Amino acid sequence: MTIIARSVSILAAALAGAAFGAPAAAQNDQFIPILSYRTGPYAVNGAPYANGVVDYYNLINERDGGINGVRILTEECETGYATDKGVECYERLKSKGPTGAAFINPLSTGITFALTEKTATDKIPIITMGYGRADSKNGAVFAYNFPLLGTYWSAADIAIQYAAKELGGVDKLKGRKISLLYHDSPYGKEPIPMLQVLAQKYGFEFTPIPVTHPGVEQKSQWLAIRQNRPDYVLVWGWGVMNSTAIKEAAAVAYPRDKMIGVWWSGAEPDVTPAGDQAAGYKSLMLQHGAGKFPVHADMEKYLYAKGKGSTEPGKISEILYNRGMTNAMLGVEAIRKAQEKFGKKPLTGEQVRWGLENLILTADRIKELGFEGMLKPVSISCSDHEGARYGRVQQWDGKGWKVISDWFTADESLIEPLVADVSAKYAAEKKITPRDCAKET
Amino acid sequence: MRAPDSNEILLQVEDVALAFGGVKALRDVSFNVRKGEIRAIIGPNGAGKTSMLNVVNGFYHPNHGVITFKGRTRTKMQPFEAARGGIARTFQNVALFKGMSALDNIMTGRTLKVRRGLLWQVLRYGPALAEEAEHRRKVEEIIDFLEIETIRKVPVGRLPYGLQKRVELGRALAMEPDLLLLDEPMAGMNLEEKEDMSRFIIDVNNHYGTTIALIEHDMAVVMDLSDRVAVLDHGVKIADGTPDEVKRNQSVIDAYLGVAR
Amino acid sequence: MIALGQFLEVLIGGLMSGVLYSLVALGFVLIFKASGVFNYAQGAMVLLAGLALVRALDLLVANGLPLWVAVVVAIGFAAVIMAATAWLIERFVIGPLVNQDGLTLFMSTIGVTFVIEGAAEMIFGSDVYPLRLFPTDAWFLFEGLFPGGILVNKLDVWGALIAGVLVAGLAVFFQRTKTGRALRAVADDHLAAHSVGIPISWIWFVVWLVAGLVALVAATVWGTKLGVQFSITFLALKALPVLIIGGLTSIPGAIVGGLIVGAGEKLAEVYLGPSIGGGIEYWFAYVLALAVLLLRPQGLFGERIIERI
Amino acid sequence: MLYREAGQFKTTYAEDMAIFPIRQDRIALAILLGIAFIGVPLLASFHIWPFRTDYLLWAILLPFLILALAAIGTNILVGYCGQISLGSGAFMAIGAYSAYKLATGVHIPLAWLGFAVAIPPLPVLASILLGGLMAAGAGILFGIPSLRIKGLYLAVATLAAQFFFDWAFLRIPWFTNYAPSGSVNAPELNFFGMVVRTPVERYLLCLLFVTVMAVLAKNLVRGNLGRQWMAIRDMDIAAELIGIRPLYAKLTAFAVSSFIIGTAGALWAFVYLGSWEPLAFSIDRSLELLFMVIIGGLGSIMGSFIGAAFILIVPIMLNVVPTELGLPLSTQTITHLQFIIFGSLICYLLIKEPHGFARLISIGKEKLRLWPFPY
Repeated sequence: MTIIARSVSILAAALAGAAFGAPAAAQNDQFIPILSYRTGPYAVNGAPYANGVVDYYNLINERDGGINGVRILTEECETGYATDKGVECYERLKSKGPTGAAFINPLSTGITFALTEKTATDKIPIITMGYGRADSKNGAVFAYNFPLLGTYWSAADIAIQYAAKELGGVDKLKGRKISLLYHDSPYGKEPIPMLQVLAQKYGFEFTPIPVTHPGVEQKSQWLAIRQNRPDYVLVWGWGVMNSTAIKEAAAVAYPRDKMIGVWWSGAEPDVTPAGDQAAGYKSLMLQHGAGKFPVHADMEKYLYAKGKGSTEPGKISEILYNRGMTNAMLGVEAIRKAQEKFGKKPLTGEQVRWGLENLILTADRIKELGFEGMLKPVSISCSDHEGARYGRVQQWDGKGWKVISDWFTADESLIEPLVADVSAKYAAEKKITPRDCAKET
Repeated sequence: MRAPDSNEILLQVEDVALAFGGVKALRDVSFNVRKGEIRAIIGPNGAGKTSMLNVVNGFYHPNHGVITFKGRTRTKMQPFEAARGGIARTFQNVALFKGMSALDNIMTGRTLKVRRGLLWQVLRYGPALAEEAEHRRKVEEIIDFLEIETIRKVPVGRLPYGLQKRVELGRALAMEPDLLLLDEPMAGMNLEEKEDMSRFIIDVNNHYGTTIALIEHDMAVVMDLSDRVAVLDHGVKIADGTPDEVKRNQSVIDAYLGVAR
Repeated sequence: MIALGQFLEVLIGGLMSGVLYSLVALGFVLIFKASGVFNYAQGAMVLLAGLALVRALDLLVANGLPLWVAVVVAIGFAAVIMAATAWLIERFVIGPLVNQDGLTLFMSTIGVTFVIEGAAEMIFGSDVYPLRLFPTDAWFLFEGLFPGGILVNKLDVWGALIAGVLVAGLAVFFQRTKTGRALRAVADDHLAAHSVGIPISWIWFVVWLVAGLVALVAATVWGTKLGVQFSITFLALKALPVLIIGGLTSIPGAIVGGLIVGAGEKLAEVYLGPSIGGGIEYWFAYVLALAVLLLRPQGLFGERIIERI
Repeated sequence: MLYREAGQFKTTYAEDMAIFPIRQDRIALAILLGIAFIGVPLLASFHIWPFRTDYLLWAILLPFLILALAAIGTNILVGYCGQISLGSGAFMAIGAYSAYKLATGVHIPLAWLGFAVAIPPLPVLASILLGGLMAAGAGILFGIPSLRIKGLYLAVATLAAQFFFDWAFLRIPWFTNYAPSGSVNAPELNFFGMVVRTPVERYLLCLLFVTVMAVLAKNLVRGNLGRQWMAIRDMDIAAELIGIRPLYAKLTAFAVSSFIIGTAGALWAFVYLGSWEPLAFSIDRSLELLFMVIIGGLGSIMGSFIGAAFILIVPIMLNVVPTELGLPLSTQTITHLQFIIFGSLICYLLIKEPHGFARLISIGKEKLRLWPFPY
């Protein structure tokens, strides 16, 4: 009986806490939940990203005293990259703070799919920078989804453009073999329809090769690749799958410079475990790469000099850290934009949504923010929730990432019909009447 | 109700042999059980008695030989088919269902009599409930008969050995069998318990008219109880007849005294 | 000729990677044989051993020790960690649970898995730590005979060699040493062993220790293959069909099971996979195990299960 | 002195065969049902403590109810019939995907026969129940090996079902209506014209399902079939010798268990997740369900509820408490601690009471019955 009694009392206390425990001194703060994964199979990639996000919010508070004086209040929730835990985190955090969550950033395509309907009902924008569902670019149907800076369809198109350039023109793609080695989950499957469209248009032979979560065993996939000898292998992996892919490629002597990873397969933890074998490996860049930019100076000055940083000072120039920071910055700027309309106070998710949809970051503004060189101008609108679709290609030389290409822009004319088609299906399924973007201001 | 003189053969075992690997447990054993009698099979440890019962109710399949039960001959069958044919049994080391109460254990014996299927049982309403209550009534009769009313809701694992044996007998009786096989029903009991058990066995035979075949290695106990006795030793039948005949049989005496042959 | 070369390549690669599963499966078999515990925590133990090893190694190398000294000391350190783990598990989980049924014991090892995963990552970190104890490049055999040759990964060969040495070592341990013979006695009958005066808690500690050391050996190979990181724990699920096919109580069975699973799933994936959507090696080993069990419910080399009444 | 059955006499066997023969238990149950069916929805509709936000409904009660249902299903197979299964997650998935296919319309082109099987989209309720039936069918199929394979060997054999169906729903695009991402969306929850949308409505829907199915399951396990299952569990050979056919007993256990689990799976997908991928029904889910029935109590319907609550809530609690108390721990540390404490707690419970919470409660009740006298 004692066990039960004890369990029950602890349980009651905890649930009560979760249900209505809003931190006391929060009445003038803007609450932003952080869904992260610092444990489990994907912690290796999840942790640096989360550090970037956390540090940037802290920087805004430390340096600027908040967004126009409204301090940012955050709470982190560990999802372990598991969809059900992500949903629980979202429910736990969505109504905290005086106005509820400003936006949510699930950092998992699976969680994004699970939350898409809920966030629309709760009127909380869901920012999926460089991931999420590609069709949600269409803001007329997906009013609350913001796949900022590039969807997987943009990524697929850019990767093929790069391959074409290396070969000497799109006409050279004809008859080539391009394989996609992908994480067998919504994340990894997203690019497939786009690649099928591209394969048809350019006449290359496209082979998707699934790798089962978490991707520690890829021998048969790579033996098949060795026998099939594709001209390129696109890698859509996450976590341990990336480094394993590179090692197996080395083992079967597949040239690493014929591998092109998506931007989630091109960070330091993806190549370092493979050591020298990773040299030559290429990946897309979600605009930014590794390295320090003006904003990092502020980071060091306001956080790391005071011992308030969340990681080792040497790691703040890493790719995923930078991506976390960029992601946080876009959210902060959306809040700032929304404050122009709704006042300098904590805002609701619905208000922040307006800010996101009307967010325009010019080159000048990006420079002011200290992100010059990391980011090209962004312009979000009702019909375009992506905001920008640029990418470059970088290559690992054994010690660091080197940018090896010029900017590419994803081909709107190919992506748009696919977006229209798939999002229309979703609208029909969910009985959503698309907004008329011409009438939105 | 008892009809010991009936000459109708209920069970006929002919030339049954059984071997495990090289070990021959039964060698061409034949005997019969008449309807309504109490038949004992005795023999020292390792004589093949339990193997014989296992063959009769289908748990072991004999290497050769024929078994005729209620006029139907068969060589191979599954234990539940034997049960359906009307053979019930108890076990040497008490094979009760440890996680269930005495009542539930005996209720399992009614399984073959249950007519309402899964969908009725799910609803547990109307005819299904009536049927369940009817089985319960039958089982309560048996509980009364065996004088175990006070322990009916106790998990059998907590009961003393003697009572467990009684519950096991109850479970077998709940099947309303034509032939009841008892595997050392008095093993491990003290004198008082043995007397109780003997009384129940005779009462079952008298009251329900059930034919009983029991095995024991303790000769004294069965002599008063049974109508006819067969003696097994090293898998061979060495004697068969009334208790008095068997008692006087020289090879039986030798077997029990352990004379080397 | 090309087709034959490719077939041989897949077959050899499969057999080799099967042996790597066997390394993990061996730990399962040891513990099951001696204590009837189906140890789900074996994967987590590989992670723990690997983390202890690689973190100690990095630290020692960073402090300027020569590599071979560092390796020896780090392996010693990891062995001590595994011994401590074995003691804790015996003292606080398996000891108190003696005589419980297999399911309860199995579930308790899942509890142990959680504890080991949490503690290992908390103490040693949750990053990925590269380990390079063995070469990971490949040989290309018979290049004159088959175009491109037959690829054989050097790490796989090392893994196979180590597995061979390990099995031989375990055989000697079980046959020739006093403790080993005591272990066999316990495996046959807990009570009997107890009555001849072997302290059962000591025996079980030794079993878990040996399983821990096997995990350490597996960690050197798998850590080199993947980098030491959390995903190593998923190996437990890859090892299950291996030991089911081999039989839960047979050490050679674990090796043979590994060979069958490895070759089977790789051949199925490469030759069957493309026609039905790929990724079938995910379940192929399990369906194979199911088929084997239907024919032999105790696995290929397991002890026969005898039913009595 | 409150908990006494003295003076409560049963005059018929039917009365003695009631689910709760003791009056105090019936009163407690009535109060509990009152709270669940009336109290919670009322409080939640007016956003009264502790339902100020949806959290308790959405993230605790809803998953609790559905997982408790799945745990009941698992308990029938593992706890009552003694067949260890690690494939419960797969049967949830079968329920979910079958319901999805039926609710969106089934189209099987049989090209070589020159025609196609087409079933128009079915109503949601029919889809969910038929989803359960499909799971029952699969359960029977994967239950057949249990006639030969026993114990932990069977557990690993059921993993074949787990991994096979994980793969099938991931790889065969037909199941997901060719959704490019492989993630599918639940249809509108329309029950005879009433559309279930809000958390309270979803909660009530699940509560209704769980209550009805728990009662029906209880009926089964205390009837003849339940006794057959337990007989097989406790001693299969003896069971066979008294006329229980292992084939029938085991396969009905697999079927009933899978039906309940499949229905729970369909609810999990339709009512709780709304949008899902096969990972929602992975091996982790199977292990979670097994934990629920073992911690709750094998062979106890009530234990399934307690176990579900424990396994679902304790990790969340361990995660929430440090933050709410304002402890200066990083998310990482909290999660690692959560693993360590949860794992230790499971081991502790297994050692202290291997028969789970249900046994603790029945011991407690017995003591209460005798209170204040110790004997």
